[in-house]
Amino acid sequence: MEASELAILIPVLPILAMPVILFLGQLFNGNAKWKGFWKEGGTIATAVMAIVFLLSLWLIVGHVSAFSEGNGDDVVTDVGNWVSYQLFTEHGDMKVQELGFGMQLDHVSVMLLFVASFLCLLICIFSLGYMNTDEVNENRNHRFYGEFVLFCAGMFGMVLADNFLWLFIFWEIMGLCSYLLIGFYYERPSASYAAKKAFLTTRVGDIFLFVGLLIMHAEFGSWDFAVVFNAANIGAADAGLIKAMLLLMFIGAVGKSAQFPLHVWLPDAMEGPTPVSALIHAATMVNAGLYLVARMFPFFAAPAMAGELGDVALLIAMIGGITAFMAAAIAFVQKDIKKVLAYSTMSQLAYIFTGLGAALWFVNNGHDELAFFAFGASMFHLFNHAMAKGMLFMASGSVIHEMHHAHHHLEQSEDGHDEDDDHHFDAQDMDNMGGLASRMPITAIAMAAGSASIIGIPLIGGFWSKEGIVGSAWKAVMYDGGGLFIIPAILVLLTAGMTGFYMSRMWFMTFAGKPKTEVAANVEETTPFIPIPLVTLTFMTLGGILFAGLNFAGWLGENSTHLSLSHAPSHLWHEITHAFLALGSDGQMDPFILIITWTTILLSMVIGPFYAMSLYGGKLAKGQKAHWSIAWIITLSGRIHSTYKFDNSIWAESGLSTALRNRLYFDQWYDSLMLKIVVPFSYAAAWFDRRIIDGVIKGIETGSQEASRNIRSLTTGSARDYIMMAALGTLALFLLIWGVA
Amino acid sequence: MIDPSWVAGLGVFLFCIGLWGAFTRKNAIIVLMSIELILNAVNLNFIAGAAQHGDATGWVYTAFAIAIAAAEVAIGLAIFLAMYSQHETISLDEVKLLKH
Amino acid sequence: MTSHVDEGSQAVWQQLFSDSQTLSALMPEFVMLMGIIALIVVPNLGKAMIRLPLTKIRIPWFFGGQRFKTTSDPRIPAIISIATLLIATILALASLMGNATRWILYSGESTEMIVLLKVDGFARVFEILFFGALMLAAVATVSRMPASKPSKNLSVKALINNRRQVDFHILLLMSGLGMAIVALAQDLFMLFLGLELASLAIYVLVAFHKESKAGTEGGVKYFIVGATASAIGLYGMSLLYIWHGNLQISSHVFSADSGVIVIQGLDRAFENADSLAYIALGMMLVGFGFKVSAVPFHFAAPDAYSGASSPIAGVLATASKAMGFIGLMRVLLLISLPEGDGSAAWLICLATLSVITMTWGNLAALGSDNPKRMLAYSSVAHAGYMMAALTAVGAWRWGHISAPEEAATWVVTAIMFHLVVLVTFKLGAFLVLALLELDGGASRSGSLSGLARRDPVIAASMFIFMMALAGVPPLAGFMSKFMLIAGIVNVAAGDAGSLMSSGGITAFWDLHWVWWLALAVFINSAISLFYYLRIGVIMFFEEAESDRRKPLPRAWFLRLAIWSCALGTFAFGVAGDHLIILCNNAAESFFALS
Amino acid sequence: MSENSSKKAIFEREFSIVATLVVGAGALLLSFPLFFEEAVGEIDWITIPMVAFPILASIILLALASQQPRGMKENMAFPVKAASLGFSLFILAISSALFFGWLGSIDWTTLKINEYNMNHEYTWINSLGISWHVGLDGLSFPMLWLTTLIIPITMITTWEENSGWYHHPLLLLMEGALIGVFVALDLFMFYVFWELTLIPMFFLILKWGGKDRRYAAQKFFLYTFTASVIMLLGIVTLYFLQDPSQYLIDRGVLTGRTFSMIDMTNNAQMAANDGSVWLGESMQNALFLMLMLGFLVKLPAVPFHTWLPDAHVQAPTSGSMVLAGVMLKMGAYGMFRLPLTLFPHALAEYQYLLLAIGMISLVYGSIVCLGQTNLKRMVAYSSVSHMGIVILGIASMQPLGFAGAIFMMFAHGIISPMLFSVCGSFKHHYHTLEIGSTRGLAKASPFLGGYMMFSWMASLGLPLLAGFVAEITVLVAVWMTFGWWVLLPALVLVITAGYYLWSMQRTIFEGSGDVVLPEGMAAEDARDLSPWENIGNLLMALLIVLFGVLPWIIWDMMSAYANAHFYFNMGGLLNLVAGGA
Repeated sequence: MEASELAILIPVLPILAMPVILFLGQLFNGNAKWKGFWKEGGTIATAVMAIVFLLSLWLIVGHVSAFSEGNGDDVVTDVGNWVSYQLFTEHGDMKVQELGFGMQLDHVSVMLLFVASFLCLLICIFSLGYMNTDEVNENRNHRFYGEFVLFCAGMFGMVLADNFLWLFIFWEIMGLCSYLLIGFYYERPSASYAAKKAFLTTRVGDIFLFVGLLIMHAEFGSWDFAVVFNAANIGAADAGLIKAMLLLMFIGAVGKSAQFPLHVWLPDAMEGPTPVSALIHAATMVNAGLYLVARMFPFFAAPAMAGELGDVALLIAMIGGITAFMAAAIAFVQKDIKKVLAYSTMSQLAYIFTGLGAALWFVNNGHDELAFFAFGASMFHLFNHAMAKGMLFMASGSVIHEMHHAHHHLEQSEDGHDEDDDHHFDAQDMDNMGGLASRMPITAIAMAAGSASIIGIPLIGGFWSKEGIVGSAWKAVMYDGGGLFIIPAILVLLTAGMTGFYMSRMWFMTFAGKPKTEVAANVEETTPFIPIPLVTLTFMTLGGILFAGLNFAGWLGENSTHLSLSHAPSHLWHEITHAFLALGSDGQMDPFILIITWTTILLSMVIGPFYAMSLYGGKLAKGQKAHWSIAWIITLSGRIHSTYKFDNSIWAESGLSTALRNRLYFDQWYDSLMLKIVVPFSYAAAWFDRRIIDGVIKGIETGSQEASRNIRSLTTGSARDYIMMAALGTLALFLLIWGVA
Repeated sequence: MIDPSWVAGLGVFLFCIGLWGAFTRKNAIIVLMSIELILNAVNLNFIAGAAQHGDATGWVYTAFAIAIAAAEVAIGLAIFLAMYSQHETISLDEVKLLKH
Repeated sequence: MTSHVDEGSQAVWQQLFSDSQTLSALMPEFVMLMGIIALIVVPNLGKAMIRLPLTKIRIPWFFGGQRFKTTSDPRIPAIISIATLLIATILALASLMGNATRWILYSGESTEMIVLLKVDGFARVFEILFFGALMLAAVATVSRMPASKPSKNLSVKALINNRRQVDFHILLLMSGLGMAIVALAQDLFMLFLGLELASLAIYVLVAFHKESKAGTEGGVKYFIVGATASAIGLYGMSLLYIWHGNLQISSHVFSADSGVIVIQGLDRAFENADSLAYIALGMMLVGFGFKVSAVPFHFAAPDAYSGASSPIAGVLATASKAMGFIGLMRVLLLISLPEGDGSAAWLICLATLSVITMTWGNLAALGSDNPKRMLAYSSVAHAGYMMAALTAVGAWRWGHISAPEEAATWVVTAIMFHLVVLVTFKLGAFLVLALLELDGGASRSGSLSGLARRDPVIAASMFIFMMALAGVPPLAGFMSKFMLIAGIVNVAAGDAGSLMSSGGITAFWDLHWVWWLALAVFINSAISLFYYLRIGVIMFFEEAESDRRKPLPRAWFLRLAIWSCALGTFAFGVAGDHLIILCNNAAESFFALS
Repeated sequence: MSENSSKKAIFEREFSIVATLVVGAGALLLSFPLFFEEAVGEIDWITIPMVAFPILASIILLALASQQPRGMKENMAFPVKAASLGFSLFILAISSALFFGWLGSIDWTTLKINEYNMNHEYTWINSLGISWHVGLDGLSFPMLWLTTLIIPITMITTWEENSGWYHHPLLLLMEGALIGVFVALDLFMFYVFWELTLIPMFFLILKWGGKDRRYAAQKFFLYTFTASVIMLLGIVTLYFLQDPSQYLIDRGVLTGRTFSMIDMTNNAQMAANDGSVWLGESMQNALFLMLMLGFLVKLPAVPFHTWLPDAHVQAPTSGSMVLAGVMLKMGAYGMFRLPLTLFPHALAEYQYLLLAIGMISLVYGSIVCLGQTNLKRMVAYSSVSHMGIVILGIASMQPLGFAGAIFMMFAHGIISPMLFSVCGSFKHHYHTLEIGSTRGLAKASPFLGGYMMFSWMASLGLPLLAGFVAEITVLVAVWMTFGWWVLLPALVLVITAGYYLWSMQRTIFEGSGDVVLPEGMAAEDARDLSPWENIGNLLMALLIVLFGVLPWIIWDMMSAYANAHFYFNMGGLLNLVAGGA
């Protein structure tokens, strides 16, 4: 049996699991066994995810090995017809069009499939620990798992779809699940609000994507990748409309990937349970926008469009640069550990957009090699970021969970505790943490590895890809006449340093120093299941170097290349020389890129962390010991903290800081747009409908009643009047007849 | 012989008086009389027509019309009487229970 | 209109009282006459004897004296009246099936003949309508004005009711006879005679409840205005007589023993009508307009309806109105339609009248709280609908279309159908009100409240009647309104249809403007739905008034009449085919001349 | 007491027997062709009992029940309901058998325009050329099936809510009338059933409606009646614009014309084939407008929509469900059946008018939704908005748009009953419809919350639920014809999401862990859906998913109809539209 024949099960199994979980959950709600062994559905979900992961692995291995053997090709499986119809074209004839569902496997989708299925499985395991041990979730975890598996189905479906319609369909399903899961604690007004906001904001993007797809259908008569990516078809299409289409689709991607200016939903989305944040809002769904933009590649590559679509590419890079910088800046001042990660996510996704923008720019201008490089780097960063960020979120979840438990514990031990206090304590506030490195060693290590990857500490996961992106952006400025590319290029460069600062800040505030609260001092890392994914992902993150060695980025960038284990050492060497010495493809050192590279490394590895250490670092409390792998960092930070004291109160109290705390007022603007304009307008419309349109109808009614009264008052009751009226009527009759005859 | 048009002219005159009387007078009896005047105008017309066309049917019509007028008066008076017994008036303006 | 001699027709010419054939032709009318006589005679049968002069021999004379118990039973008149009407209806139906047209002549002098009556399908259908409506009224009256078995301890009211039985039924039969004559008449004066016979009887019937203020008042008003209107109409006729020399409706040529006789009727004369003729025409319109209660001659109608007892009001709204329409059709369709190019002179005039009538009626009914007045106004509106259809015939663009008779015939068919089925639902509605009158009055809409709970079947019947009046399918009212509209549109479309065979093209504006009358009818029927629905809402929605929660009285005769009306309303709606064909044949005979 | 209960027992037994007999007899009669198809030969007439039997059964049930003495009527509610439900289920069985081809081996997708399955004709009122002419094609069959699906579901859902003994028979009557509308191929018959549907709905609203039900019922009846009489005038005019045929006159048809849609369509097509304009341009336009008015009001489209919110808000759940689910579709169905088929040139002429009406309905309707404070009113306006999509599909003059519009009719036909059923349950259990008067209901009534969420999501066009297919196909067609105008409908998708989510936020969500109930409601009164409501909602949800995931089940015949329609009627218009996109 071919793996591709079973591939359809990858999205279908979770979809089928959802009603099963929900139904059983509703049926056995409260049942002890259901809670125990079945984990309120968690077991089923995990099992399904495991099966799906194995299936995906099978598929991926098959794909990779087929390529390695040189007979690889993009696999397109046609699953079935959905709807068929006829189209009426301008030439006056009709053609039959079929919309079917099929699956396409190429390097990018295989990579994303791996990311998705792997993380889904891990996070599902994480949830077993995280969700089921919190009594807030009691008796409704089946809802969580049901929605969780549905989401996974959406992600798998989107990745596998062989046409844009199905991509869009699963895209929307993910949006729905995002909504449902953010609003998991629907009773919290903030969660309910955040869910709505997330859905609406992404939907604004979605409709643009939708319109883009309409244009695509009009231009190509199909949504199938095979048809749409055909260079001849692209050549036949109207360039202006293609441009519009790409722009519209990009807006959709902006919404989904929380880029400026549709980014406002992502920080609020942290209202959802932490596994949700990890899965949807860091590792998978937000990558959908990137995936979509990556899928646009053939349009830019088409000969007919050469040089036509530079604006679009530039815009993509620009949005990326702006978002990266902005999000990093906002992350400076966040106290909530998940919010920091959320902004970090935004910022890192923006990196990838910049990289993709550069790739598209290159390919549109005919520099295929540079394009493939940039593209590969972007996709690689996507991979790295997904792994790291998924782990970071889970780690933060671990922290929060244990904080919460500790708080709970303390509360129970204290008699006469004021219940209101419960609400004041924020388990996510980093000001309540500190010194956790010793109490939660696994989490601390995992978080350190993840942060390093995000920061781009050399040789660790994110480094490989980030360097490529920054380099590509600058290459676009330097070598390809992309004058305006200077803006995103500078922005991503600066952001590299800022990333170093805020990620370190988060880590130090949480794990270094002395416990800032009593709760933090009593935290224990005891919850089952949580460490499994953390450990796994730590290795995954640190293993970035392996992937780099496999020429993973190149593989992602160019569909014709293949992964080969045998060439790994030489590749690794190649990668290292390229990364650190800025060797071009011809083996020549590029001095400018070299400067950029080392600036980046300096900023992100040295300057950012240094400032963070000086401001937030500190030694652990006496008697507390951290694991050796991180102990030195804490010690270093304590040194720096005590040696270099920066007075940042000017910054902290400045207007800029206030603005950053208020997220640059975007939320306020959007809210006031809604509340001051749209809602009043709709009330006015409702009033108009009731008073004017329906008023006409009511007016007819009252008017006719009035007329009725008037007419009937002519029937005076006096027979004389009747006769007179009759006589007058006769006269009128005569006049009428006279007039005509 | 009088020209038939004079007769008809008298008829027009009577008709006008009758119609005028019918909607100006309040007393039901007088209204009834006015209606009789109209019917008399009709009779005159029939007579005039009969004379003009030399046609006997006009005379027959007249005879019938007189009979009808008589019946009408009889019925009218009977109804007025009934009205009087209930409303104690025969003024048409005072009988206005049914209106609108 | 044309009046040519149709040599090969089946028509039979008969002189009045010339032979037994006349008797057989006029059988229903004679039965009515016999009924009237019987109503006079039978209750008065008694032990009266006539003593032969100079002898002691007493011959039983039976008329007067101490009355026989059986014949003077107050319940007898109703039986006689119903039986008479039933027999007359059956005879009329039989005659209709025989389908021969007979002309009844009066021979003045040897050379001069007047066509008095024409026995044809048209007249017979109307007679069936009249007799049927009156029969329903008579049946209803059995309950509405119940006669009690004579006994010592009857209440005053019962005694009064007993004494009135004969009067009521005689008047009913007389009005029926008068209406029959109207249907048959071929001479305008004859028509008028019938009209007066019916009207005079009806005036009395309206004022029949002379112990009530409303009854007498309604009677007086109806009488005064009616008498004036018919006097004006008669005056118009007399003018016409002066103008033309006879009042024959159509022209005839026929052979008598003394040779060929030509009667120059008014239809021929109107080809070159002058203003005198038009004045006369207008005045006749007033006379008939009152009968059909067209605005502005309708004012007395609501008063009369609300004053009269409900069955009589129902007769006013159906039979009496139909009588007026016979007159209108005779005058407008047979006499004053032009033959050449162009439309009838009265076209605009009547169109205006019809639109005003229907709108006025509906608007007035809209705010009326008294169900009887409401029905009266709705009856005004219905007159407007039918007049609109009549008007359409006037638009008949002579010479422009190939088959004009069919269009005109169709309109007459529609009007006849409408008048016939009107008996079922309009009269039915009044009968429901009659039932409520037995239960303490029906002069406020509140009287109907909670009817659905008190008596679901009656409420359902009433709802059916209301929906039929509004023209909601699949009831008879819809069918009839539909046919009226079809008549109008048929005329308006003219020959547009036949152009289509060649893929022809017609501009919308080529439709004659009478098409807009159809729109007016429809808009009006939509308005009317409002007040008809309100009745339904009151019956089904509102709680019964506190003093009227008990079930309705068991007036079986009245209920029987209501049920048959409801059944008819439904049956003619879903299966009106035969009636349509009947009306169509009648309408053809209306135009048939020979 | 004991006497009463024994009376009741006797009565129930007797009544059950009678009801069983009625249903059984009907079932037997109807099952005869099902199982002995060969024995009875053609089953063309199958739709006739589908129309007649529900009507007759409901009349019999009403008559039987109404004649019971006072106090007994309430006891009959159960057997009457059961009989009604049984009957409607049986009708569903037949229509499903037709659909799956178990009956008569029917292929719905190969019909050409003006070809019908189950085509059967009886003479009815011969003198006017009226016949009882029935037939089904890819347009009417989905509607028929929808009707037979929705009515039993409505009965189930409102089993407990409306306890009256004549509630379910009225729904049965409704079913008969609605099926009559959809199967009629004779214009007169069509109109008769068209109006007949008003009467049961009028009573449903009047009897079981809200506070202002009296006003709403009358407004509903009057408004739609007014529009449809104008439509009737158009029909009559059309009738007389046909050639009188000697053949018909000889057969006793006095006017020589018929109301047969088949004949009219043939004539229209012959003219279109010749490249000429049937009846002439101005005539087509006038008739088109007249017919469209009737249908647009029924649909309803802005600005003729104001009867709908009133009717919906006041109507009981069952009334709303049938009204939104099936009755609104009558308008769209009529559009396809008459004006679009007969007057393609007028459609081309008024394409932009329809575009305007559709756009305004869609955009304006959704904005007004946002401003509503009453849940049901909001949902009612959302119906207006969604029906705008149907008009847009028509205005696009693309086969895809037509098919999408028809699918929208079907999809909205299964989604909106669920919306209203949820609203009805909301009202039933919480005695209010004010948005914002409650919070956190999902906690007290998880099923209510769940179904609300599901139906809201279905209505806002979530993929893999039925509404999405319709939206995407129609909008593709709109883009192809009107280009950037499509941004407006796309915008509406956001607004729609906005009002739905906002309303959920303010009813079933929030509350900070407590359930905020409407004023004056005790906490223990907050209940979840009853089993009946659960079953009904579940069935609808399953249908929505089924047709969202596997739209081709019903899409194929719709698409086939649209294609056939387009080939034929738009044949001469291709050049006209070609410049559009």
